[in-house]
Amino acid sequence: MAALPLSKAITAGLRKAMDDDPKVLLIGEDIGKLGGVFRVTEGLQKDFGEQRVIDAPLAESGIVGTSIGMAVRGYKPVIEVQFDAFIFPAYDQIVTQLAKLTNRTHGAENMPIVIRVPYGGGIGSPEHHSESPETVFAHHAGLKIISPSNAHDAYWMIQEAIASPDPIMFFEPKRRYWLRGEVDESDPGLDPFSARVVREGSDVTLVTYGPLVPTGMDVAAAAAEEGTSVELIDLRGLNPIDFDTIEASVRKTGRLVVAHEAPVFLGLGSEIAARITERCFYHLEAPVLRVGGFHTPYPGSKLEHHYLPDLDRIIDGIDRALAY
Amino acid sequence: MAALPLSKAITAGLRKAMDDDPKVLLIGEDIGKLGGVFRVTEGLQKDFGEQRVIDAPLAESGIVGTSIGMAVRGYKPVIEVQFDAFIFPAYDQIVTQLAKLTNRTHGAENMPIVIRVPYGGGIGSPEHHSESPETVFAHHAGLKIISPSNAHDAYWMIQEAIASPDPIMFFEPKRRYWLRGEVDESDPGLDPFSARVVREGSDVTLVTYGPLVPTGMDVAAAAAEEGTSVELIDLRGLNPIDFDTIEASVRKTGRLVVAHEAPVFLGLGSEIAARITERCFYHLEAPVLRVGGFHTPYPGSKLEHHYLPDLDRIIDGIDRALAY
Amino acid sequence: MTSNMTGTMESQMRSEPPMIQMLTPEGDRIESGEYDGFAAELSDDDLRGFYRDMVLVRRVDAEGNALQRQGQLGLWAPLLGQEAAQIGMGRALRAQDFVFPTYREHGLAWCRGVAPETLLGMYRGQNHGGWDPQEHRFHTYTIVIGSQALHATGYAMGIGLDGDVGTGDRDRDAISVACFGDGATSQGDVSEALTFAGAFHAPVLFFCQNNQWAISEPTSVQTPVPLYTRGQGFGVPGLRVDGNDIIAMYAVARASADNVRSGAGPMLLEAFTYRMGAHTTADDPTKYRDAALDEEWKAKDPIVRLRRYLEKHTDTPADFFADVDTAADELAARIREACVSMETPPVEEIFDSVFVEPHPLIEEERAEYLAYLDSFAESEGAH
Amino acid sequence: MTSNMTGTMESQMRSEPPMIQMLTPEGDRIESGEYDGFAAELSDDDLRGFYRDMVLVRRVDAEGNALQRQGQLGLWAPLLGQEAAQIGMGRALRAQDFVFPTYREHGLAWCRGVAPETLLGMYRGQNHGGWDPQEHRFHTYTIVIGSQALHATGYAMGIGLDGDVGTGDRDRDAISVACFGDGATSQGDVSEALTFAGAFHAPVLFFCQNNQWAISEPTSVQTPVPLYTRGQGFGVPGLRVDGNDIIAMYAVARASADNVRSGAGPMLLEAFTYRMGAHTTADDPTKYRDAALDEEWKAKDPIVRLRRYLEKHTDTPADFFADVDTAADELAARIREACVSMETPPVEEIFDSVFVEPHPLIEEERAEYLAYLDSFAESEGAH
Ligand SMILES: Cc1ncc(C[n+]2csc(CCOP(=O)(O)OP(=O)(O)O)c2C)c(N)n1
Ligand SMILES: Cc1ncc(C[n+]2csc(CCOP(=O)(O)OP(=O)(O)O)c2C)c(N)n1
Ligand SMILES: [Mg+2]
Ligand SMILES: [Mg+2]
Repeated sequence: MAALPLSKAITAGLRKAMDDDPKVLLIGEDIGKLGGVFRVTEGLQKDFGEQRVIDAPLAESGIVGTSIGMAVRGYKPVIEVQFDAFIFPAYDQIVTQLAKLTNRTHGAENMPIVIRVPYGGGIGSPEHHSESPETVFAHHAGLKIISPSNAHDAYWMIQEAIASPDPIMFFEPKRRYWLRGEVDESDPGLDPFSARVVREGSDVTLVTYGPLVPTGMDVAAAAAEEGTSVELIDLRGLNPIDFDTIEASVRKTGRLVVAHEAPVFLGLGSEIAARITERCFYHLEAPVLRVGGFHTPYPGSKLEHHYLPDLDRIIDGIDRALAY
Repeated sequence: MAALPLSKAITAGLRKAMDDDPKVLLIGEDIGKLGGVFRVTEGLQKDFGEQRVIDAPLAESGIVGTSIGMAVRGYKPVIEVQFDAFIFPAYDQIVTQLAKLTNRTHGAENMPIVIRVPYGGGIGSPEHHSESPETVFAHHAGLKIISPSNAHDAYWMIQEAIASPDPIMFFEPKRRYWLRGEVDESDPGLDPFSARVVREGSDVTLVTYGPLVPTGMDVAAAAAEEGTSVELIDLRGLNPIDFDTIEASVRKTGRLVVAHEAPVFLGLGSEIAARITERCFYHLEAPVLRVGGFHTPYPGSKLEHHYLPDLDRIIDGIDRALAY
Repeated sequence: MTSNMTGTMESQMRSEPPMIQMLTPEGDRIESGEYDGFAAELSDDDLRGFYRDMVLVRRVDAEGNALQRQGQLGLWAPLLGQEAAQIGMGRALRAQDFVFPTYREHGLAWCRGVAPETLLGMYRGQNHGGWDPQEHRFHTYTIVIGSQALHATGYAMGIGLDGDVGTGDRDRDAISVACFGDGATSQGDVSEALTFAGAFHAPVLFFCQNNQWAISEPTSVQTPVPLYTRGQGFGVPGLRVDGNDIIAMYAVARASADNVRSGAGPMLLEAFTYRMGAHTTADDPTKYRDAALDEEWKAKDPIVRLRRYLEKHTDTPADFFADVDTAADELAARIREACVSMETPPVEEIFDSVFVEPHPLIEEERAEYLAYLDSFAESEGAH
Repeated sequence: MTSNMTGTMESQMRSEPPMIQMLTPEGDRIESGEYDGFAAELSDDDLRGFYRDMVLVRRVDAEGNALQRQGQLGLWAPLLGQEAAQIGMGRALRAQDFVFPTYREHGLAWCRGVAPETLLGMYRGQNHGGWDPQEHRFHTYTIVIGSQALHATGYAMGIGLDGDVGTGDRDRDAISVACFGDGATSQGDVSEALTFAGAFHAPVLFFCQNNQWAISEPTSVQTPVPLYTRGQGFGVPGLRVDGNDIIAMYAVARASADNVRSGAGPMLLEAFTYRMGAHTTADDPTKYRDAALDEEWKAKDPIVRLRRYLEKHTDTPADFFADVDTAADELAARIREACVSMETPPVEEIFDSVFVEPHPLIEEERAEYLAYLDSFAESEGAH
């Protein structure tokens, strides 16, 4: 397949999943004729019909709740949430129902539902359109969470998410929707919960995911110029987190920086820091450092470049780690 | 005041706050004639009338959302959520509105709203009645979170929460509602966001809060018998967290165990571990260890004693920390 | 201006709303026009069957209360008073229908073949469910108020997608039933369920058991207008039935279910009934309601009413009633025995079936915790 | 059975719902019985004032679009086509009323005295609001669909608690206005707002601007029945008004507001209008809607309609229209200038007013981040 923008790789993945399994259907706001506000479902209603690409009433709890009912009936709904913060009206259905029905029924009931959430900032949007709410879902048991950072992963991971019998939240790095990349249709590569070592290095490990992976690549390149060898890890799976891959890296480098757009306070970085410190206590030359959003509401877009970790802030984190 | 059960100390605090400020009103399900399912508001409707102790329709989002509107009108609503997990239908109003309106209006609008949430397990309840959801609220900027562990604090902290111009979530350790304690009406003691060193010690610091503080006291006593000196800290403030007090303790003891009923994965312990490791990197003799709930749905009550950290599990955590 | 503007509303609020009743509290049949056809299909044996159902589930319920008092259950949510509403609905459904219950649907569970012991297990804290929803076409009990209304609606949308509605094939055409209480109507999720049902013309029957109370709150706390009207502004027409009248409940449920099954779209049935007992065993209704009201409703008891009818208007032999009571005693003994002999589930269950596919953190926690437990066994062994 | 069961509903769905209109698209007055009194109160000057309001906010709107295209705004949500609905409502309210808007209420903002520049600031990304809601008795724009309906209802409950309703004192009795769109009616929060409003008999006027679209979704995706009926099952009566007819909008809004103000309880007003432009500047309506439909509604343009009336039925001089256009040009120039000269707020604002009282973590992050920024300044200084 030619190089695709990340968003269109998801489109292709959705199309493939729908071709493969007639029980797969899409539901969300404006996903039909409009093709979604990010055009990720563009063309799919035309090809699969209104019964499989469903424009839903404007009610997120309703979308998730009815999807659960459709799953009970044997369907595999793939939900599009329009923007990150608009998932909150569905919070209750997600954490008290979707996440728990498999357990409540001792496995008699599967919940093969995927929730696609475009997340993160950097696109100059008004309030509620730039958040990174993955942490709060990761804390609840019963949801698996993944996030691709490139077109190839996007193509495969969406299909793997749909094929999974478990509920999967699929966080899409919206500001990378237009990032083109090769998609190898013949080989998915890693399973969706495995972290990928994007670039090997020896001085410090940098863990990130989703929208900051390209930034991380720039960081590693810039650091290399200054003589610092950064091992860059793309987390891919946010729950479960592939601690083994991080541990192996940190045993080698002795230093770890975690970067994400979500607030540092109780972000995924806190769990990674805590667990890797447990696992690598005698290998760490510095405390695990975190670079991320502030403990403030996401600011107006004129100020968002301050809020979002960028190359400089991540390099600063690396420098601080190296200073120990 | 004579020794009061923790729940009745809250009742007394609510009564005092209502006496002091006519703008304070209570709203929730079954809080009127019934006095709430835990009888925390018992007698208040009789004394303050139906306009100040309001039985609300069964809709948590509605309760929080209308409370926001009442706050805009100058009222100070104190919300009772019936049980921990029933806060999730209100999640959206809490995190996208309540938490953000002060910021959205550049401080022109205050949100002096208190949300009382009985939380935690150990009372033999069915599903949804035993959870500890504090983490997911702590991650969002704009909410302050406190949790008392004894009658004195309950009496004062609820009043301080109500007096605060900021939105406060007040997590009540429901299985300690019946725990009696002296209330000193003349002196609140520490401000509600400061942690308290409940018992001084030198070998290891144990940080906990809410329902596990009494357990922590037992742990410290049991450990003392075995010759281990535990410094017990009652967090009290869950957001902000009083890291200074923890840091001072850990600089002394060199070891830290954090215990909470909430799942370990991305629980408050993860943030405490990450931050204290940053602050005390050269003072820690062992990684910060965490004892808490599993990454599973809260189990049926016949199994909940396994899920809940108890004296043995916390001592096991301390032993592991000491083994480094 | 008020006339034009609020006219309909006011008349709706002022006049007694119409309630379909076919059996008086005294046990006499009254005509009900269009629904009489379904009542006429009921043989005396059918009615005796209903009587038996109601007596047995009431006994299950009494046993639930008793077992809770004895410390065998953590909690019990009594259905006392709602037997006719539930058995009437339950018996009106077909095998291919799918019911989404609350936590109080013991009568519907009975009709869908879920053993009472299984319900007890959940209230005992053995687990959070314990039956296979597909086997019984009866979903798990749902505790978070209103959630299940959306599940039922989604299921009905699935029926629609499958084309299993309005074909005219009575063994194929299916509906889902969304059960909820009067209090639940205030939840956004119930309104969203009405929205989706209306928008997708989904074959879902909304079944509101208005038992007058949501714990301590009378229905007037939730709404100033009758609940059967709730769906109108969503395109979901409603009816109010005497929920203590099993003939009306059955007939109107049959008629409504068939109507929905035929592809006419969603409907809302309000069963006007009364929670004769406490909300749950943790509740104390004397704090908030008048004994006089309880008495008033006692006179409308659904079981007494049907018994009166059977005694007055059929040739049911006296020992029929005695036999039912004996069966109830046997059932009670059986479930008591089953309950007290339930073994605490193995600790591993905490970690089981959180997901279908494995999750490394859960596996790690399982292994660690079991090792931790083993360490006690070992140290005990060492002594 | 269908007759009894679904009768009302069917007739409601089949017949054209009643819509109050007082000014035809051709600019002629038609009688409307009970609302004519309010229309009669309007002098020709008042109507010219309305005209002016509509033209000016339409120009603000055009400027918003243009500034977005020029990269001066991140986004703009046009109100094009909804001028009559908003100005009619806005001018019907009294100073003590309180409006809870969505993100498209530029006409209402205008009436409540919020400067258009302030709205632009928010869409430019300077901040998330930027005005004091109490000063204007106009809450912040709310983006999360439906949330504000609950705020408005709670505010109205507060009015009730204060006794500022139904006293007969027109300067004291207050209402709140809950603005939302057709799409928003599907949100649980809007239904919960109706629930609380009905249950507490709160003086809130629900103001649904049914502009036929929720981004790409026509209203039929949300509901099979007219939206003005939505509140009936909650005890909230409704009316549909021609939202492109400013006389009807004003008169019915006045009548409704006064009715709510008098203590008659909540009401729902559906303004039947049309979103003539894109949903926002990020939207492309050609993907989902017919140009023919746009044309149809263009013929019902609210401003053209009032202009025709003024020209046909009043002695409004021709230069009045020219003057208004000049005023619009001036306004446009002013806000363009204000917009492009807005300075990026200082970075400290990120950390400001998250809370009223300090929060140590935020203080720590502020200090660290400012020090970090300073380190660049220093190192740059060092070069
Ligand atoms: C979201 C949520 N909020 C609160 C509760 C606590 N609660 C359990 S039952 C109940 C009352 C329900 O009343 P109703 O819907 O009338 O059903 P009934 O119990 O009368 O059958 C409440 C408030 C809950 N289970 N879920
Ligand atoms: C909870 C939530 N979900 C989705 C969105 C994205 N969104 C913004 S406007 C809109 C359509 C709203 O339609 P309507 O209520 O008719 O108002 P209109 O835009 O037509 O004025 C949507 C889906 C949102 N802002 N909030
Ligand atoms: Mg009830
Ligand atoms: Mg609209």
